[in-house]
Parts: sequence; C-alpha cells; structure tokens
Amino acid sequence: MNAAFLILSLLAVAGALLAIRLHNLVHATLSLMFFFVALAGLFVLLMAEFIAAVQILVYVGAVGILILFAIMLTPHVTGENHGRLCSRGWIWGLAGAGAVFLILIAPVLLMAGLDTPPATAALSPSVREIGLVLMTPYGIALLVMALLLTAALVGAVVAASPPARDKDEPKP
Amino acid sequence: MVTLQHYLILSAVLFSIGLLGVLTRRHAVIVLIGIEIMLNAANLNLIAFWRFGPHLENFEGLLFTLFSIAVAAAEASVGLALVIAVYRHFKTPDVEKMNTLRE
Amino acid sequence: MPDIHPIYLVAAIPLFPLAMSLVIALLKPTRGRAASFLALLGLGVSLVLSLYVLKLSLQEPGLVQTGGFPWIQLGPLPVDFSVIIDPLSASMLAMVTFIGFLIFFYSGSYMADDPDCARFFGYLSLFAAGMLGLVISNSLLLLFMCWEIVGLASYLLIGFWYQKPAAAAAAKKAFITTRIGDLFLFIGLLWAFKDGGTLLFYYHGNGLLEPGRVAWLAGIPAPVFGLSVAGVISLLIFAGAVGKSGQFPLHVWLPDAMEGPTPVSALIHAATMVAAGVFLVARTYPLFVADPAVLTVVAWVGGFTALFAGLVAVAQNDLKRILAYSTVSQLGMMMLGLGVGGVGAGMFHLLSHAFFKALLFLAAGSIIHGCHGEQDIRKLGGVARSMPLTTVCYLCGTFALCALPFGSGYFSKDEILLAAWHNNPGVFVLGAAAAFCTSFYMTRQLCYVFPGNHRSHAHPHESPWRITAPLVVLSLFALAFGGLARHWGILEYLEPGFHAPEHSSLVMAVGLAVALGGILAGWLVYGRRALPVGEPDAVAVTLPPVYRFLENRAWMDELYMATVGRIWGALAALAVVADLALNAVTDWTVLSIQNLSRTLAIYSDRVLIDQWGFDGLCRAVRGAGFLSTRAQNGQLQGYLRFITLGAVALGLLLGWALLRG
Amino acid sequence: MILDNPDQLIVNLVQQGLDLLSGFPIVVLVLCLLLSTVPLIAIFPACFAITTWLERKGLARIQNRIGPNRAGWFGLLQPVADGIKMLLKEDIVPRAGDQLTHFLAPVLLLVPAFTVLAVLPFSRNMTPAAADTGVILFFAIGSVSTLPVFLAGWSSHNKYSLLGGMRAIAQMVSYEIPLVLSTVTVVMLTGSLNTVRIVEAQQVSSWVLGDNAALQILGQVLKWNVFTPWGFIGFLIFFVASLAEVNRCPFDLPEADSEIVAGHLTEYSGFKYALFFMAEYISAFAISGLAVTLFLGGWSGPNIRPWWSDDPQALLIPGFVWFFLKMFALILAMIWIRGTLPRLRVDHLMGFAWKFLMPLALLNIFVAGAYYYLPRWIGWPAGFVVLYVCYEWLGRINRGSLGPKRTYRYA
Repeated sequence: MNAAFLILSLLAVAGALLAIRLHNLVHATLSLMFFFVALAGLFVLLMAEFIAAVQILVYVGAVGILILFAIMLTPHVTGENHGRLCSRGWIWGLAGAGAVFLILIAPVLLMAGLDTPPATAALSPSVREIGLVLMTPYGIALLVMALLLTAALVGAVVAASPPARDKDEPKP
Repeated sequence: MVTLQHYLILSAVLFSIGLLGVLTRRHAVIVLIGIEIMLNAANLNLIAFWRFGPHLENFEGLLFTLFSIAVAAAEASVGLALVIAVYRHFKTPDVEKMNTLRE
Repeated sequence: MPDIHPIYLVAAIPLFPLAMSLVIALLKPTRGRAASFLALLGLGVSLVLSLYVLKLSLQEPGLVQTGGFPWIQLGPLPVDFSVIIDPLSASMLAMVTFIGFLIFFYSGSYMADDPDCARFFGYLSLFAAGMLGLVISNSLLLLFMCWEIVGLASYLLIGFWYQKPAAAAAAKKAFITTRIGDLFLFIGLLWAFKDGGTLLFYYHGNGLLEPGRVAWLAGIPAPVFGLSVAGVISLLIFAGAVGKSGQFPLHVWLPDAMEGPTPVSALIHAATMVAAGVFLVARTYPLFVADPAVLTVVAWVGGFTALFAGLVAVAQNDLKRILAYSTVSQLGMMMLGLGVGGVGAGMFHLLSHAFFKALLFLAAGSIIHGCHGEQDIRKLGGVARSMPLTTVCYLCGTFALCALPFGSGYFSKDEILLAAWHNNPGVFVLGAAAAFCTSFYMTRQLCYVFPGNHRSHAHPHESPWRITAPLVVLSLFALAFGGLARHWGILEYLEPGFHAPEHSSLVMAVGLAVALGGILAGWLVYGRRALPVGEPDAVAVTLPPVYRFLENRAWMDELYMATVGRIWGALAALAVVADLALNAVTDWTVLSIQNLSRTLAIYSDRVLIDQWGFDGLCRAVRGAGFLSTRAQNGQLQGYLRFITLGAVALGLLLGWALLRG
Repeated sequence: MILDNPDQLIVNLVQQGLDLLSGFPIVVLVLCLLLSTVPLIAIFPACFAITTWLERKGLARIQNRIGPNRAGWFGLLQPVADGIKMLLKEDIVPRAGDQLTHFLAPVLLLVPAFTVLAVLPFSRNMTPAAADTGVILFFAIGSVSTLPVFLAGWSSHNKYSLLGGMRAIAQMVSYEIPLVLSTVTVVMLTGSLNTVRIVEAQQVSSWVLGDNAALQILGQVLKWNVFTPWGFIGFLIFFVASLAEVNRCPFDLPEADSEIVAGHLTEYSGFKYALFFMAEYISAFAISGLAVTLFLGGWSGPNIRPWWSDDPQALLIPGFVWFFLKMFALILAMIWIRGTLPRLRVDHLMGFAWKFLMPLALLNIFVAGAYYYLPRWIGWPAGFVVLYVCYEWLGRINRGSLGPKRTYRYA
C-alpha cells in the first residue's frame, strides 16, 4: 500500500513537472498522459475503480489525443517549441504559484485529525450503486451535464471551423 | 499507513505545478495542459475526502468527480478549438502575442 | 381495448401525431399527398382513441383518473409527469382531434400546390401533439412544456411563408408577445412549486387543485395587492392565459397571425391554441375560486376585450382579419363566462365557438382560394352566385356566431349572459354590447362579400370537394351542437355540481334583441343597395374619427411602438451618450495631461534648462501612464497572475478568520 | 472425482495444486499472478503465429494462389521462419526521428493489447480479472492504443508516417463511438458491466441445469444476444467498428500502402515491426473476444452434461473450446473480408462512422429499450422491422454524399 502510493505519487509529480517543463510539445503531452495514468492508479488505491476507468477513458483516450491533434494543427508538427519556454514576468507567476502552494499546504500541516486511517470498506462501490445514485438524486445534474456537453460540442465545432467565406468565391 | 494528509499534500503539489504551468508558459497548449493538471489535482482531493470521510455510502465525492471529469472534457474540447481558432487568427500559439482584441 | 387501462390510452393520444411529425421530418416526403396522408393517419388514430375516452368519460361523468411517473427529484420534492382523464380533458381531446382531423383533411387539398407541403404537415402534427399533451397534462410543468411546444408550432406556422416579410414579422410578433404572458405563467409555476410543494393538479388529495392544498395556499398572505398566494398564483396564470388567448392588452399578435396559411388560422388561431388560455383558466379554476377578486379581474378583462375587439372588427376590411378580431372578441366572451359563471359556461362557449369559428375560417379560406387569393372584402362580392355551397356554409357559421336562436352560439352565449346578469351587471352590459357588435360586423361582411357582382376581374369558382366536405360537416355541428349539448346536460357534465342560474326572460330578450338589432343595423347601413367599387365605408362617412380610430385598431401597435419601443430606443441612445461622454472625459484627461506636460516642458526648456524638474515631471507623467497601461496590457497571463493574487488574498483572509475563531 | 466436470478440469487442478501450497501464502500469490498472466502471454502469440499462416493461406486461396508452402508441411513452419527473419534483421532508426518515442511506441502498443485480454471470460471461472467494471475497463485500456500508433507515426519524422498516424487517430477515435454505443444495448439489458455476468445472462439457466439434453443444448444457444433484433444490429455495428478499430481491411487507411507507403509503420523494421504486427493481431483477438462475449454467448455453446457426472454444473466440452472456436470464426471473417473488399476512401470512412454507424447505434439503443418493455412476440418482429426501416432510411440519406457514380470503361 505504502509503496504503491509512493511510486504512483512520484510518477504523478514527475509527469506533471515534465509536462510543463519539456520543450517538445509532444513529449510534454506524453508525460501528461503518464500523469493521468498515475492518477488513475491513485484512484484505484482510493477504491474508486470506476472513476479510474473513466479517467483513463476520458483523459488518456480523449483529452490527451485531442491535445496531440491540436498540436498537429498548429505549426509545431515536429513538436519542437523553440525559443523561450517562459513568458515575460514568469518570476511573478512562480511567486504566485508558490504562494498558492503555501496557502494550500498550511492547513494540511496545521490541522489535526487528518492522519486518521480510512474507514474500512470491504469493496469499492459497484457500478450499479453508482448508477442508481446518478440516475435518481443526481438526475437533474446529469441532464444539465448532457446539455453542457451538447453545448460544448456545438461550441467546439463553431470555434474551430474556419470563418465562412463568401459564396461568390470559388471553393479551393 | 497512507493517510488523508498524504493525499492532500500530493494534490496541493500537483495543483501548484499546474498553476505554475498556467502562469509562466508561453505556449497556449501548455497553458491548457496546466489547467488539466489543476483539474486532476482537484479530483484527487475530492476522491480522497470521500474515501477518508465518514459517509462512504453516499458517493458524493465520486459523483462530483464524475461530473468534474465531464466538465473537463467539455472544457478541453472547447479550449483546444479556441487555441486552433486563435492560432488561425494570430498565426501564433504564443499567448504573449495575443494581446489585442482587434485585427 | 377494454383490458388496457384508459390512462395509457390517454397518454398515447399525443404520441401518434408526435411520431408522425418526426417521421415526416425525417422522411421529408417530396409529394404533399404522402405527408398529408401520414399526418391524417397519426391524428386519425388519436381521434379514435379520443372518442373512446370521451365515451368512457360520458358513461361515468364523475370520473377523474390520473397516472404518471416521476421524472426528476429536486431535493425532497419529486417532479412528476402525469396525465389526467376528467370531463374537461375528455371533451377537449374530442374537440381538438375532431376539428384537427377535418382541418388536416382540408389542408391536404388547400396546400397541395405548395412545394413545402411536407414541412407544413410536420409542423401541423407537432402542433397537434403539443395541444393534445397540453389538454391531458396533470402537471403544471408538463402543461407548460406543451404550452411552449404549441407556441413554437404557432410561430413556425405563422412564419410558414417566411419569404414574405410580413409573415416573418408576424411570427416574431406572436412569439415575443406571447412570451410576455409565458414569463408570468412561469413565475406562477415556480411560485406554486415553492409554496404548494408540487406541480401536480390532482394527486390523491395532495394535488395543487385539491381542496386541502387550495385552502392551504389561500391561507398564506402574499406580499402584493393584499391577495393570498392562491390569488397571486392564479393572477399570474391568468396573465399567461392573456398572452396566449389574445386578451387585451396582449391581443395585438392575433390579428397579425393571419399571415399564416388559412388552415393554420382555423386550427390554431381560432379553434384550439388560442383557446388554450381559456382552458388553462378552466383547468386551474379551483385556485381562481379561492380568491374571488381574481375572478372579477378575469370577468372585466374578458368583457372589455370582447367589446373592444368587436368594435375594432367593425372597421376592418380584410376578410380574415375581421374573423381574427371576432375570435379575440369571443375569447373575451369565454373569459367573461369563466369570470362570472364558472367552468361550465366558459368551456361550453369554447367548444361551440371552436366549431363555428373553424367553419368560418375554413369557408373564408375556400372563398380566398376560389377568388385567387383576394382577401379585401371591398374587392370581393357576388360570391354567393359562383360558390353556392361555401356561401351556405358561411351563412351557417354566421348564424351560430351571431347567436341567433337555436344556433350553437345562442345556447352558450345565453348561459354567459345569464350568469353575468346575476353576478355582475356591469360586465353584462359589456357582453351585450359585444354581442351587438358581433352581429353588426358579420352583417357588414356578408353584405360586402356575397350579394351583387364581382368587384374585381377574378373569376371565382367553387372549391373542390376535399375543401367543401369539411365545411359541410362543420356546418352541421355549428347548427346543432349547442342545442344538443345543452339538451344532454353538457354544463352538468363539465362542471359537476353545476346548478343553473335562475332563468330570466329579460336576459333572453336582451340577447335576442342585440343579435337581431345588430343584424338590422348592419342591413340598414350596408345591405339596402349594392355596394359599388371604391365607395368609402358608410360608417367612415358618417363618423369619420370613430372609424379612423377603429380602422387603426385603436392605435395599439403605434402605442406599443411609442412606449415600449421608445423606451428601448431611449435606453440605447442613453448608452451611446454615456459612451460618448466617457470617451470625452478620457480624451480630455489625456489631452490636458499632454498639454500640461508640453507647456511645462516648453517652459522649463526656456527657463529651467536642464533642471531636474523638466525630466522628472515628464518621467513622472510617463510613468503614471505606463503603470496604468500595464494593468490593461492584454497579456493573458498578467490577468491570471492578478487573479492568483486575489485568490491568495482570499486564502489569507480565510486563514486569518479561521485563526481568529 | 476430478473428471466429473471436464469443463472445470484445469481450474480444479490448479485449485488443488494451490491448496497444497497453502502454507506459503507469498508463493501462492506469486503463482496466482503468474497463472493469470503467463497463459495469456503464451497462448495469444501462438494464436498470432497460427493466424498469420491462416491469413496468408486464406488470402492466397481467395486470390487463386497457393500461398506459403515451403517451410514445413503446408507451409506451417512459415511463421517460425518469419520470426527468425525479423529477429535477425537490422533495427533501423531514422536519424532525424525521435529516438525515445520511436522505441517506446511498439512497446506501449503491446501493453494495452495484452491488458485488455484480462477482462475476457474464456470459460467458467477462467476470467483473469473479473472486474465489476469489465466492459468499461476494456474500452478504457483499449482507447490508450491510439496513442502509440500516433507516436510511431510522429517519431519517424516522415510525412507518410505522420499522415498515417493522424489518420489512425481520427479513425480510431471516430469508430470508438459506434463501438461503445453498440455495447450500451448489451450492458443496458444485462444490467451489468461485468463480462462474466453478461455471458451468464445469455444462458437459460433453468434449462442448462435441468435433465433434458436437448434443452441443455438449446438453453446455451437460444438466448445469445445476437438472436435479438438489437443484438443482431449491435453485433454488426460492433464488428464493423472493430474492423476499423484494429485497422483491418477495408479500414486499413493508416497503413494504406498505395497512398502513404505503410503509414506509421514505414520507418520500422526488424523486431519492432514484428511487435507492431503482433500487437495489431492481438488487438484483433481481443476485440473479437469481446464481440463473442457480448453478443455470441461467450463460452456457452451447444454442450451437454457428461453422462457419468452428477454435478449439475458439469459440461462435457470445456467452455474455452467454444470461446476460441467463435473467436477464430470472427478472425476468419476478417480475413475473408480482407480478401474481398477494397479499401475505403478517407472521407467515406469518416462519413460512414459519423453519418451511418453512429445514428444507427443510437437508434438501436432506443429499440433495445422498447424491446425490454414490450412482450417478446411484439418486440422481436417489431424490433427487426424498425431497425430495417432505419437501416434503409440511413442508407438513403447517405447515398447523396457518395458523389456521382463512376464508370470504368476498360475494367
């Protein structure tokens, strides 16, 4: 248990760091995928098997691929991102991220009662139970989610499609 | 024994890494990658609180994460579509150079 | 059939037209015949089921059955989909499907030449599904959903010939105007859900309309008008009905809606959809009864609308537009009936009106069809000779509408006037005056259209049998429905526990007198001699200001343009002015700083050359400007960093608050 | 008696062997791990070898040739010869390419290909990982395999490779949607994502446990999902989409040799190429196995109880025999299709997935829902009629996007 957590968390941190650190965009995306997989492993440790499966399906199978596709549609087909990696004023960004980190970590270290062992559950919840909860009390949220995804689908198509050309202009 | 504290520290670290990526990188795609990392760190937090919390039978953390993953998927698709559209307009994926509202 | 629970039958009724509209939308049949056949098939099945349900309901008049399933759970409150069988829904179902079927049949011939016939029947089926769903719904939410579907279908059908700018504008006007009423209805819905805890009408004694819940709602005082919550909710519901049923002051869309094809006018804007508002009030009547003040409002609004629209109709020249104002007037009559006489009187008039008004519209469509699209009554004429069957049917419809003895309208209008006489004499006067107007404008119309010779060069011809057959059927109903239904006790059926108000020969005499008086007056003004082409209207000659006032529909559209439109325009202008002012201020600031620094620079150049003041001042001004532009530099990440700063500040604040305890 | 149940012979033997070692839990754990992974790693590459021979022979017969016939009896040793050749070849890495990802791609491709095999129930009590989330796990891990294909194309630093990789992404992502949607029907009507439960739901258990041999046989066949209207259409959609998912003909555009040399495989040689090849076949096995599980009754088949046994659960022919028979039948169908159909054009490929398969799969879900609530004697014929009408209708709508009919004068 301990070893699994240690390995997975190290993988996750390394994956995340490399993802924002690497010059090559494709490599960065690849390490982002490793981060996603490591996080799915952590979900399994936390007894959320179903969420882990969804994590891999959505993040590795869809979001990661989508990012690669987007990179291929920008000029960086080779993935090389020459020039400065950091934007101007990056030092302020670093300071901001550091400050947020301190604020997040302070209560974790200071508050008592966070080092209790987990409540023992025999098994991770079955998909059937999750499904029942999802369909009854969270039904309205599910509907809203469906609406949101539809809107996102339409929005993505509209945003990514090239601007309409005049009818007179011959098609290429 | 791995406790809630460990997970919270891990998720704080991951969140900060993501934020760092968002705040300091020039390339729009890496900014999006940073956002994804932040969302995932938040998900880890939710699941950890559910697992270590008193009401395992309510699945609130799980469902919240499920919805957050769905929202993140929508966000990624729209975000990347925007990156492509912006790239088509400015001819660069560099967020520093996207500093005008007009041509 | 007997082994299926009737509630399933009722729930299935709207599904057939819905399925057919989907099929038509997906198959996109190129031939109009196929589309009309599909639509007729769907509605035909619904018609059979509806008649069966009506039979069940008639066998057992007190029958009220509901059935449904939970849709979503909002916190502790379930939101259900539920349907109902009771006399109200059974009679409406039969009326809507029957008239709808005839009109579908009629449209098959009327629209046969239109290239977009399939689209027309798709919309029409969608409308039928929405209307039937509205009628059977046992939940305010389901009713509202169907209400909106019906509104959408109405919008689509008014704008069916969207190439015509007038049609497109009329569609928009109808949609937006009814939306105002719908907003109130929606607020009422939310309020009912908040205080009533359910949206079901009838649910084992816990429904919104059942005595316990009504008494509970009537007991809560509302923060406005000194009404109870029940009163406010019913007032909001009535506002929705005002929008949909074209009551004053939201009636402006209905006459314009005549830009749609004539079958649409007959089905939607005369017989069924516009009656939905009246139906809604009848459906939620227990809430209205809980606060009598609201019923008075309903009666007065209805009475005023009836008279106002009747007057306006006198000075219109478009065949369909006269009928449209007549519809508005009759809808006002129904509201009046609901306000003073109860569900029975209002609904009885709704049902009988549906038959004869559909008949009048269809006959008008036949005339327009036969006269090659001519709608101006001043240019029509002599139709009686060339289209005899249509003329007879039109006369039947007029007979019923004018409430002449033993026509349909006679019985239902008589009930309303009787109730008004007993409960609210002021409204009675309005109603009687409206009845007079009705007879007058109908006579005027008849005198223009039917006798004499053609006033234009067109050669009218009788319509084909597929158009006249529905007319004949509807004529029979227009003549006989009222008397038979009254004889068989429709009022007692629609309103269990109905007790007839004391019969009054005075009221009967007044009713007869105004009907005959209107006709006589119309005959004296218009009918004594042939009306030549181009002659100004007789009323316009004798009472020019009144005529102009009525001809321009009391300038209601202009009034709205002048108030609502003007306010909007003023707001927009204000925004422009504010924008300019802001620009001026910023420009002035920048320029003055520039000038100041320039003067100072020149001054210092001359007087204090190479002094620290010169460079320092310039640098300070530049620096200030630079600093202020830095905040708005368009750098995405700059903004993000500021957001982070804000988040950090909030976090610190939270931590500080927590530590403080 | 251990021979009472031939179906469970292997399982029982393993169980007894492990029982002997119960004093050493760590050994048992390691053995369990090995026993659930090693057979997969041993059996499926063997199947791969046989299939390459089958495919070459089959294609040759379809094309009126003889096929491999030198190495061994009927050329049966050809796979061995091929393997040795691949191993001995020089491994070439393009100098401008990305060395790390070029190496990583074939390795990463093998991982999901083998992992998904774990959720397949090969026979009763022979599921390496009988997870509650079985089907979704399969798709989750299967969706990862898009990534290595793209990486292979990208890291080769060759435009044909990159085009192949891009095509692979577009194709695999698009066809995953009808694939998953067609499984939804099965999951919906079974009420479980667990593959073992899905197979068990396709048996009439009262007949199987009864005494009548004919009913036993029927009970294991009649309730297969493929014999329902939604299951039939679902199976067809699933099979077609799985062809595209594993880049088989006629959807092998990522490696279309007449257009882009060999797509993402262009710059691969030697053993890495062999790994790609193997991964592709193993994915084909896995997805055929899933099709068998979901629609063709999994391990159940016309089977009777051994006459000497009293155990009501006992079966004469082991379940995995049926499983592999059905799986190989699907593989043979794939080979047959490859020998018959020409490759699609790329726009037709996308249009087929989005405009035909996806709407059909969505409609299929509605039909499955209606089937569940209707009596069988209405639902069964009505389902077929509705689905046939939808099929015809979608076909008619899509006919417009095919373009004008081409005529070939000299062909």
